[in-house]
Amino acid sequence: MAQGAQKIVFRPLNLARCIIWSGFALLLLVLPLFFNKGFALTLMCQIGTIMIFSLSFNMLLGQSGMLSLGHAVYSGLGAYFAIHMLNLIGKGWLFPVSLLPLVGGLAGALFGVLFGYVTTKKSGTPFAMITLGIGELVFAMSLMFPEFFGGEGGVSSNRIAGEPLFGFITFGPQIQVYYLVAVWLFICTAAMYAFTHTPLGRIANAVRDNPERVEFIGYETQRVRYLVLIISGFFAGIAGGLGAINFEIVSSENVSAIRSGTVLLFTFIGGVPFFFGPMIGAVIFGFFIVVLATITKAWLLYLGLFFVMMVMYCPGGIATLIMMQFPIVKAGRFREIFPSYCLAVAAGLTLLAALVFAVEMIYHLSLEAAAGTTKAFFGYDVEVASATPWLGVALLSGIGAVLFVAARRGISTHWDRIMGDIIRSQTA
Amino acid sequence: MNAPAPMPVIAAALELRAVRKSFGVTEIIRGVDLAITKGERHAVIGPNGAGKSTLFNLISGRFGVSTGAILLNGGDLAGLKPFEINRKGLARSFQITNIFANLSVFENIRCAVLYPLGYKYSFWKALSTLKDANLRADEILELIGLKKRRDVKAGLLTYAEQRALEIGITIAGGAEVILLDEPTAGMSRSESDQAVELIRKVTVGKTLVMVEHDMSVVFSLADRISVLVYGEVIATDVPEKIRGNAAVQEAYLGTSLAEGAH
Amino acid sequence: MFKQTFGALAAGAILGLAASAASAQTVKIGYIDPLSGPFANVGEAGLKQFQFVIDDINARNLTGGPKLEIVPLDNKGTPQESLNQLKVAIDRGMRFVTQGNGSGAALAISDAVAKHNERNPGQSVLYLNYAAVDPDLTNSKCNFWHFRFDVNADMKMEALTTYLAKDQGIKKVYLIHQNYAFGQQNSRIAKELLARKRPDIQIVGDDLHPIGQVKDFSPYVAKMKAANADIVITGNWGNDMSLLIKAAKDANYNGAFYTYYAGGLGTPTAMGEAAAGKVKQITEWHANIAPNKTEKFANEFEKKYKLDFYYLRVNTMMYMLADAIKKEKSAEPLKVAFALEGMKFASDTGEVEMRASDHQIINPMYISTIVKAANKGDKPQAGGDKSVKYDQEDTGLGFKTDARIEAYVVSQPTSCQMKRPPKS
Amino acid sequence: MEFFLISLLNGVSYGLLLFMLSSGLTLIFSMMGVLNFAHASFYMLGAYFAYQISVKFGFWPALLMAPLVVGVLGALVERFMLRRVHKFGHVPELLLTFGLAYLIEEFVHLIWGRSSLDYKVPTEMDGPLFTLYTTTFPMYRGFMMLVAVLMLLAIFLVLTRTRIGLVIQASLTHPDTVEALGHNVPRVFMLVFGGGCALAGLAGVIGGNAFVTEPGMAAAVGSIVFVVAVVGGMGSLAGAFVASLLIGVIQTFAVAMDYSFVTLLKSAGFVITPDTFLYSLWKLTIAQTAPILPYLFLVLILIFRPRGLMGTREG
Repeated sequence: MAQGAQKIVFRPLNLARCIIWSGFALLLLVLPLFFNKGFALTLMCQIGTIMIFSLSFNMLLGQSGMLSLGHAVYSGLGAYFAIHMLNLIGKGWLFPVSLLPLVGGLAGALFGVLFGYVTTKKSGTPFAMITLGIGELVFAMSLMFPEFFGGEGGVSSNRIAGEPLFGFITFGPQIQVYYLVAVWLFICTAAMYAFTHTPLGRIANAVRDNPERVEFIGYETQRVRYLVLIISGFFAGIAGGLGAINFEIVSSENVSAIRSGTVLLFTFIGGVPFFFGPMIGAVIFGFFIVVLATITKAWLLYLGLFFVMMVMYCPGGIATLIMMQFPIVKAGRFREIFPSYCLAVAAGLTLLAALVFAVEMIYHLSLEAAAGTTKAFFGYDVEVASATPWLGVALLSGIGAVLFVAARRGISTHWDRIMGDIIRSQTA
Repeated sequence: MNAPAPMPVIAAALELRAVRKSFGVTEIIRGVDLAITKGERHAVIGPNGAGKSTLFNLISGRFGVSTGAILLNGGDLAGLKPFEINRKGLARSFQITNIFANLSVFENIRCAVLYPLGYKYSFWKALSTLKDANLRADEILELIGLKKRRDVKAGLLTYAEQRALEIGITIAGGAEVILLDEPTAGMSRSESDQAVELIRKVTVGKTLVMVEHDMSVVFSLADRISVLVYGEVIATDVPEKIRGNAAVQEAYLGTSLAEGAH
Repeated sequence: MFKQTFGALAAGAILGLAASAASAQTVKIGYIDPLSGPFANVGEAGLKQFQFVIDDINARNLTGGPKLEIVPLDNKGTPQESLNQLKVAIDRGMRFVTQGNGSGAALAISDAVAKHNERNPGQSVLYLNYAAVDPDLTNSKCNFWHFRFDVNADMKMEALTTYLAKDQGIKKVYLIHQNYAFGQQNSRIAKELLARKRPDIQIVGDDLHPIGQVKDFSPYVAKMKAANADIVITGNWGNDMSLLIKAAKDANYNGAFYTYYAGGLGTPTAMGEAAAGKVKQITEWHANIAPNKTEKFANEFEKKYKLDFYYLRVNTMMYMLADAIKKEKSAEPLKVAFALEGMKFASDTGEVEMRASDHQIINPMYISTIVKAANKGDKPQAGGDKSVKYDQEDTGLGFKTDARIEAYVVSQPTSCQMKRPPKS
Repeated sequence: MEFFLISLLNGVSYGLLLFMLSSGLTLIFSMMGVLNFAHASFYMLGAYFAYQISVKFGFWPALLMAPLVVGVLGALVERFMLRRVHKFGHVPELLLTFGLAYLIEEFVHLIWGRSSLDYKVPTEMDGPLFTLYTTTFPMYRGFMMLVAVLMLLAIFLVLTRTRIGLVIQASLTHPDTVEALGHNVPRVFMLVFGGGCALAGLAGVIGGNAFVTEPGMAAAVGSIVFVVAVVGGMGSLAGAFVASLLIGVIQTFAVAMDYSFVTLLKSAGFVITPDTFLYSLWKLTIAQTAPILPYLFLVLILIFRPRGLMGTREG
């Protein structure tokens, strides 16, 4: 599935790498200064846990070519074990709350060992279908055994338990939970990145590209997939554990097929072929679900459209979109193509505006007809029933279409010329 | 240079005893007996559909034999999976290029050396610190002449370069017995001459079994030749004898061998 | 199941926008219920009922000063999402939140509100539950900051079994529930109460099926017929309710169905004629009770929103809240909570009491059967029961009262030991 | 005896219903290898279009026109969306249908609103077909079984007896050679996808009033449809038919079996008390697990016989 530019190698290797990682650490440290509102912090913690979860998911899809349609099973079960452990800590067990995600991780790995043995017997579509089946079974079971799964209300707990860390950190206030998530996010991201540079990690890529050939260089492909699944289950369990601390409740929703579908969708939007793709996906998840969901009831429609457009026009996700520009920037020719990009963005925005107007007005007509036919649009009321706004929409989409055609032609000509020069310079 | 080597007395590196293989009703391999001594370069030729690739698939464990036995250095390979056979020291290449398209050329080779060097499924060692593996991989790259294409994605190589990489991956593991399935298929004259030199260079001291159509490649490389027709070996001998063998001419070459099939 | 991928997905709030300070004169109430995804229709109907009764309260200035305002917060039907919305409400300075759809979300909110108030004493928040009926909320998991304005499931079963006990014709009862905490609890309490009140009644079936997984209920109906059960008791809701009734009609099973949610939004439409004369429900109100003091209110509501009025308990709740604010002359949750505790209020169906020991409302209930109504929508129809004036969702079927059960019969002892904050 | 006969009848009719729901998916999944997650959404569209048409023209015209409309919609989706993504491989195809699935649901929310529709069984088919002992068997359910069997025959005949059928079967495994023989393979795939969606639409028209027509109806059917297609076996219509009958009958009889470990051990003399470890697992009866048995079949089949009951390849 991954295609595109030549293998990107940073020169010199370690300087670029440590800049990136220290920058990442700095960002995590400084973020709460900008977003310190109660809910914003919770959301950032949620995005952090989803980053770990998506990275563990992409360890299967992006690194080893295994599409799992039931990955929430590992993070959900990890979360259940973690929250039960939290309750035990509350009853006096000596275990630091800060290491709770580890309990989730071990539980995730344990179920990786259990289910993995069955699922990794097959690969490709059969593997996807088995994980779908197991996902449905675990979800149905989660409602049937209230002792462990806590029934519909789920299992709740109090994260202020046991000895405070270093004497003063009780994880009561949200800011402390944020830094716990940040630390675990950094550790897990580093660990998963390092994994891609180990023999097993690289052979997993080989299994992704050509499972048959791997059999002939001494590796048993099922064993490779099995080990990768266990490790991925471990990190998914850690994400589950962190989620349990952040929300102090774990319910059957954590193991639902909806969760598995979410991580698949946003990892794909973020970009499967690149390691950091899922992290972009998690941030976009935050934007779509948070900001958009409160502005409009039709956020699901926008998300659907956005996703379908991504699948059709940019299957490599946003990460690939960014990394494709890399050779051009390296060749110093970005200035040439930049105006066409601006044109494309302008076209996109006008089309989007036309779409938003149309959808909001239709939504207003169908759902809120009772509350009169005027709709507030960023401050001024629009008379939905009359024709003028609809004419405006048609006009906007017309302009947008024209801009789009122009931008498309501009980009393709520039792109071919620059890439042509680059390829020629290489093979000379 | 390739004077007919006398039959050494030591055990055969690879031995096939009355091997038969049928898919459903049709029998493809009808009783093949073959013994290839250590260090020998053996070519298997025959018209299309004679069962050459099926023979390779049987030896490398991709299919199981219907009856008969295949022995590697005396050990029976019955029921073993391809990776188990590979670990016993047998490596094979593929007629249709079968490489890791999204990994760089260097990584393709390094993947092939990891298991033999004992790194197996380790996820705690960093690849950059594995001095022996990286050195070995660079050696192989030098050997197959892809040094300057080290960091290019394997999928972006030219056809001939990919065929060279295919051979590189096969020999990288250091297997004693090498199976090459039509290594020069689809190559131009100059490219195939280059490939022959490469094969000669990389199989020094190793046992080579090769399926090949290009007679010039066969005669410049093989110590002995087996001719497979309709699932049966009709002749196994040194190149000169094969060249003169009436049955081979009639069943396989059609025209007399003297004019050569360039 | 993939289709609801985002229908039931995570948080909804402006990231980091400044919270509008709780202006003295308006009391904001956070409405945390599903407004998108599979249960959106139920959530939206509830929101409109709050809007309508709040307009009435503000118009008549029943709070003696501050205006009330309902603020919609979409929780997409999941417990985790409800917690996110609760944090949004707290960020925006709301001191009251209300929720009703799903015991999972209710338990999550009740627990989170208690923890929030404990960790930030000055900014306590009050949770008013108008529809989640899990008994734990006012027993093992009760807390001072949660008030429930809907009779809980065990008390509904108490009322139901008291009514059934009087009918000697019933000898065999069949139970069928969805296999989750509420269903299991309901089945347990039904067997317990029936054994106590009518030991001669035989439980001939006790089925539990996964929620939303059953497409065809005919095997269950075949079991009912094989056991020749006189009546069926079920706590099912939504599709699991409608498909069960359709299967019963198809297989010509004529026993009565005693349910909690037959009148739920969309269910009458989905069941159609199959339900006539067979399906009964237990609720605190329905359109054809006599005397019906809410008739005018319900008609105005239906005219404005083209939706059946359903939640009388929302009216009772908001009027009681307004009374508490007026009595205490302040909208401080602590004061309002103490005012609500033990409050007796003259609701449209008679006196109700917010029991002090566990903050559980005690109010009279009605058992009613869905029958062919006098008119379909607003046009009279032939063969309808003249006493049933209003139909449900223009289906031509309306509810007819079988019995009214007084408040004292409904109440059950509670095991709740509540920690109360200091009064000042 | 009556209970056994009725259960068998219910089982067979539910099995045929499952086949009707999944036949379109089986056609697409086995013929094009496309995992169509939007199949249930086309089923929903079939029901909604049928409601809209039947309000004006009545049930029978709707039975004809709704599947055609859904089929055309499916062909358009293949032509302008799926074909573009085909070259990126199977995963993007799957994801496209995944995104499409809830685009359609949101579209339905937009046009028909969020609550259920009053789409009723036509009055002439509302009564019982026959009565077996005391249980009546609804006429509409008989009609459903008839349509399912007709669907099987129709697809079978089209695929094996007509030229277009042979072209379809050939182009599944060797698209290039078929194209080399002068057949427009892309159009064949468009026909297959459109046909599959039309079948889903037809299932919607009939299933819509039997079940409840509301925006969530797609999700309710979404996963069971896959189970039938996979258990039946990729590339095999007969397999899907047998699988749906098997699942239907086994699930119906499982509902009748109120046995659990507890009852089992009790008959063997051991008494399990509610406080033994994992009690809720032991008291779980077969009846309670009946509705999720299909997923258990899915997992078992994929492990021990990935080709499926009568499949020809592993997908």
